[in-house]
Amino acid sequence: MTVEMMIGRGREAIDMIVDPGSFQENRIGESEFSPELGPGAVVGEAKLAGRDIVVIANDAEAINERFPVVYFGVIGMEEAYKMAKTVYTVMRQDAEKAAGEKRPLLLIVDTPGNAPGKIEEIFGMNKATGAYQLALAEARRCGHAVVAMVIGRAISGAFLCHGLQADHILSLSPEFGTMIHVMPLTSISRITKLDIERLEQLAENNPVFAAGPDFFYRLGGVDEMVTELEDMPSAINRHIQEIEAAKAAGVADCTGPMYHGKLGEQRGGRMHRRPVIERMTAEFAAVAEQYL
Amino acid sequence: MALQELHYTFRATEPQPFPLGWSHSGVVGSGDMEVMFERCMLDGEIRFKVVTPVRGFERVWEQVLGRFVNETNLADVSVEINDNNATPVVVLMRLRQALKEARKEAEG
Amino acid sequence: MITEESVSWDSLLQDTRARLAAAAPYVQAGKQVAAADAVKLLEAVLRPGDKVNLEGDNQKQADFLAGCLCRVDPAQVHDLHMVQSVLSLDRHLDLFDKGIAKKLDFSFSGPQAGRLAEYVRAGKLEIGAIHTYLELYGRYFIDLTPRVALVAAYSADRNGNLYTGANTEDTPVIVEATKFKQGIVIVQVNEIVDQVPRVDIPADWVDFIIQSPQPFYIEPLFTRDPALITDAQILRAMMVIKGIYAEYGLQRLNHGIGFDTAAIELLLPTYGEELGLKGKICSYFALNPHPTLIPAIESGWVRSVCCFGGEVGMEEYVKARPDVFFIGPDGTMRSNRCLAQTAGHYALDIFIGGTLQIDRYGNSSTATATRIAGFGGAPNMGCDARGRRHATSGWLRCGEEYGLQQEMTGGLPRGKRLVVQLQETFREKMTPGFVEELDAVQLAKNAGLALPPVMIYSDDLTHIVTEEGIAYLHKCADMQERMAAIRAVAGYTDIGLQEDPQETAALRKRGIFKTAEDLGIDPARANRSLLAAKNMRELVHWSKGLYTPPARFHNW
Amino acid sequence: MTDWQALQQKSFYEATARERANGIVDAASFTELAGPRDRMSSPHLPALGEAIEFDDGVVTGVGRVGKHPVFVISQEGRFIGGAVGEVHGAKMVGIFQLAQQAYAQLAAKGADSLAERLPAVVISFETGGVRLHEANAGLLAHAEVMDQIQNARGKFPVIALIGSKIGCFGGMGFVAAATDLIIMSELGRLGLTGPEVIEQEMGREEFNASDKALVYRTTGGKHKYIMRDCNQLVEDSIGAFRTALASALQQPYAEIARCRRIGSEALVDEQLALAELSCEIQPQDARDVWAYFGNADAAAIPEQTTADFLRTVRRRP
Repeated sequence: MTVEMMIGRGREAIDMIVDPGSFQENRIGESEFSPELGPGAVVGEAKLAGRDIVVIANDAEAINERFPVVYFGVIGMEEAYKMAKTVYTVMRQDAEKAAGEKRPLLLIVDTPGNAPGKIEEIFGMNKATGAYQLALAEARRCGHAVVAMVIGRAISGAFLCHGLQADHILSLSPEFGTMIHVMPLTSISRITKLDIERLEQLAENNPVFAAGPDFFYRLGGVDEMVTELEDMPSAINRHIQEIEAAKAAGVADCTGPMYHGKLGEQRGGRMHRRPVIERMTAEFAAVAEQYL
Repeated sequence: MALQELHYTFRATEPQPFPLGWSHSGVVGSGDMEVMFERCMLDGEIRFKVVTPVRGFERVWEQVLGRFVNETNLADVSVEINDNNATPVVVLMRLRQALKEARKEAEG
Repeated sequence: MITEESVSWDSLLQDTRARLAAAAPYVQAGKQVAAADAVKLLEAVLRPGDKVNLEGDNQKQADFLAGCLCRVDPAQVHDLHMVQSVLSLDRHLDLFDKGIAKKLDFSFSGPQAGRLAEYVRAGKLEIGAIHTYLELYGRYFIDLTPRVALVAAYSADRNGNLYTGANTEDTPVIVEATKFKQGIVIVQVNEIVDQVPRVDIPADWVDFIIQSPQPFYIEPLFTRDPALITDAQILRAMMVIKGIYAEYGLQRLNHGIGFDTAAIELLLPTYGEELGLKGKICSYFALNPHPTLIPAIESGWVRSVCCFGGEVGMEEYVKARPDVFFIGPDGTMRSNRCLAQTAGHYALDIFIGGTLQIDRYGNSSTATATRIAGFGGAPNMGCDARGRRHATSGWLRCGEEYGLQQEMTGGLPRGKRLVVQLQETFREKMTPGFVEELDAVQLAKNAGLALPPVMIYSDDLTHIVTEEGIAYLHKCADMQERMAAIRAVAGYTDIGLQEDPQETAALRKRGIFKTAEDLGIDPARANRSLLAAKNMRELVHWSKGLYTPPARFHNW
Repeated sequence: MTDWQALQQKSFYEATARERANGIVDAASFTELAGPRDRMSSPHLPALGEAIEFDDGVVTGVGRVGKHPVFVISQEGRFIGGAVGEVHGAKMVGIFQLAQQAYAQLAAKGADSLAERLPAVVISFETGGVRLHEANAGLLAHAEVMDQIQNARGKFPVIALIGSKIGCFGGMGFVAAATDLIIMSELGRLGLTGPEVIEQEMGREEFNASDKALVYRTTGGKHKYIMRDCNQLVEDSIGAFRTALASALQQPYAEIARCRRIGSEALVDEQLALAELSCEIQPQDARDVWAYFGNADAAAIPEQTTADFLRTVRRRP
């Protein structure tokens, strides 16, 4: 078993996963992106087990010269819109294809956050991350298989943006230094003024606040943990097939965030979500006539 | 430090019913609280449940709630309070306001 | 035996001349010294052990000069004795950290209170005394006369005439005390102009002027955002207006700083109006330009306001209301803290303010065991002015009610200043507002102070207002009764829980303790809808756009 | 509950979540779902010693605006900053699911009746995003809400109201961006990264978080209106928000959907062009952008009344 930290190695991860030499950066079918645009986002087409896919990844080494807070894998405005544009491009090009024929989207996740800058706020960074999520949700709902593979950092809003809208989410296991969290426990301790040891102790039984892929697994936020780097291609391929099969079966919310909500309950991590929704449904049923 | 639950029971001298089946008011902001009144048969008693992050003020709660019962004579009602560091003055104020609102709603 | 030669009657002047000569290389045209030479200038004119006044109160700060003083060579300049109103900047304490200064006589240290206590404990700093403003100014002319004063002004002309404008504050008293005892006056100014708008300090009282790289800092200390006023504060404010202001017909007031008094100000045009009190109360103030007073001023309540200092953002408003504020021939306000404090001491009928702790006897303090906060000016107003000889109706009435009047003056008529403390029985995190013993007592022990720092003594205090009601303490016949009245308003604190209900009932019958209900106030009405302005923006609207709040309060 | 007429006059900024929920729909039409009596408070906060609220900081329910059933989410900023935890998030998701059900039922009755009675989801935001005490669950709930917004597209409108004390930040900032129509008051704030974090990243010289005027210029209602990141700017009263909501719901769905800023390739192209423009202008301050769009006296804009502002402002073309 090879245990190597993959943080900051998004480009290498692409090569490890896709068929050798198949990745064509900045090209999606007949569309092409300028290499200057959003360098922190690596997009392009590739083959996985011989099949055409589209890859969206982070480049931790790229520095976006035009936006000083965008470096080390941060998703800035250009990066997020480039990612969104990639998704729309795939959807447009595959619009006429049957569900199983549409190209899968592979999100390779290693990002520490969304760009926290002044210009970003003035121009509305919230739209950029929102745009990408809507695009992914649409692609997922219109039949593309969307798989996220967390190889390094999947932090807070950036993970929401790049990862959590996928049909299925895979993560390298914690030995690889994989980080999934909103905030490290030390920061949570500082902000909530709760003792760190107490928090660690509580986290053993309750995964809702602690940092790490294991906790997200228990909450249904990660479908499967991949324990060997070499297993990534086959695991991703297997999930693509599962997703396509599930979609073909036509069951609503059989993948994606709503499915992950159910998974969280099955794994004993999110026990309160369903009872809340059911209670609301029952209460509305009692008064629905007045409104409909 | 987990949240603390406190329970108190009082019996009013001249029992008065709560004017509504139930009522809720307030917001659990910092230094504030919410309260829920629910009418139920308690054999002339009034019961309070207080959920609070603050420790060491059990006696103060008892005094404050006792005073509210004394001035209102409420009975056969269960009262639940979610507290977030409300001072006694705020507690009394919120309880009185809640009762006043309930009376107004009962009349209107 | 004294010979003619051995007597020198101008040694101070000689010494000053020597120091000025040492500074000569840094002086450019007129009295100007470049900012870059400021540290060298200070090294030239300062001697170890000097009494140095570094201007800075709770509002304006000679912050550039304070920074320069921190950079002098401690081998050359050390053991200074700082005499200054307020310790509020980090650099004020850095001086002691570096050994540049050793001793401190001051008045207020709000933001630095914790660090100050630490330094005293560590032996880095020796406190002479903690004063009230007037007391400290007084000592500038007796035994704490500065050898060198470092002050701040808005502008200077090339001769050194100073314009200190709305924020004149302590400058005149410092400069006069220093210069008339042959001391040296160094001024940082925001700009050097051909002609100052008005001469606040004449040029021949000034030795050096330095144009500072940044304008001097002013703290918008008296700005209170109405959005933060709570229902409990509104309830207390209603009780004050009805149970004290209306009861005594109080026309001449000082409001201590805080949200309680801001609430009172914002209730005048609503609740006060409803009670028909306009013209009958609150016509004259000794008060900083409180933004929360704008609605009352605009509604015609206020005839005159004498200010201790300026307030950031209120300049244009104040300028446009010359009937109300004290405006110079140039059209801008001048504050003079010494005169305003004198006015506050002698010419007011009431002081009202908040505090941190009141003990079971009625002494109050804002110090805690680990914070040496000091007083500022409040005690000059929060006391009975024993030298007062003019009568006003509220003052007379309070004297008539005074329980010890017969005993002390044989029944000869004498009035009494109302000194009112607004107190929450519990503050945030359930910290009690009433205690067995003031933390100040422990602090005095810890810091080796001769006196516990008491803000207002029990014998000056006439009323306490809490959400429980009002205690009219001055009516009490003796200390036992006073303590019972304090227990009655102390709510659920340990002091309050010692209350004897029968005793309280008796006090209530005699009008020594009144609840909101006794005053005819419905506590359910105590909510934010009563405020004449609910946020900063509404204050700006009331001011017709003349008030421009500082950026940190500009929440729209 | 305070009477509805009085609520209409009340400041939206000062109002509680429950007051807003009741006041933005027709009089006496609001039914709370999973209300306080259900005691669906957070199961996670007690162990952490953090106060709980029966409704977990969000009022959810259904009301009517004209003939339209309106599904309401109203967040309470006073309770842990309106932050989203497991229950709070589930309540938001529940509202979307009920709206979907209502849509399906009405659609089954035929197209005419559907247009007339088209349901809507209205979110009165007051939140900083994820609740740290249950951060992971809160984050996952955000993803569900985003998915639900996408799922509503082409069916019924999702409308954002922003004018409360906390504003709308963090993950909820992009939830708001993803809605069809955004109504704000000048006191509302919308963004992704909170001012303190920007200060921490960029330094105090570049962005002073305690400068509220700067914070408002960067994220406030007027700025968002100029940028077309908010569609309507209204006075700070519940009544003003309700009136704007009611008139929006009188529009055909297609008209409301035209108010979106993201959610299609064409809109992403438009936003990308705007990101390029940001490089060209290199604004030091939002005022530079206002001036660029033709507001000569940019400095005066914050002081204008909403009415004056709306009369004179030049928005992004």
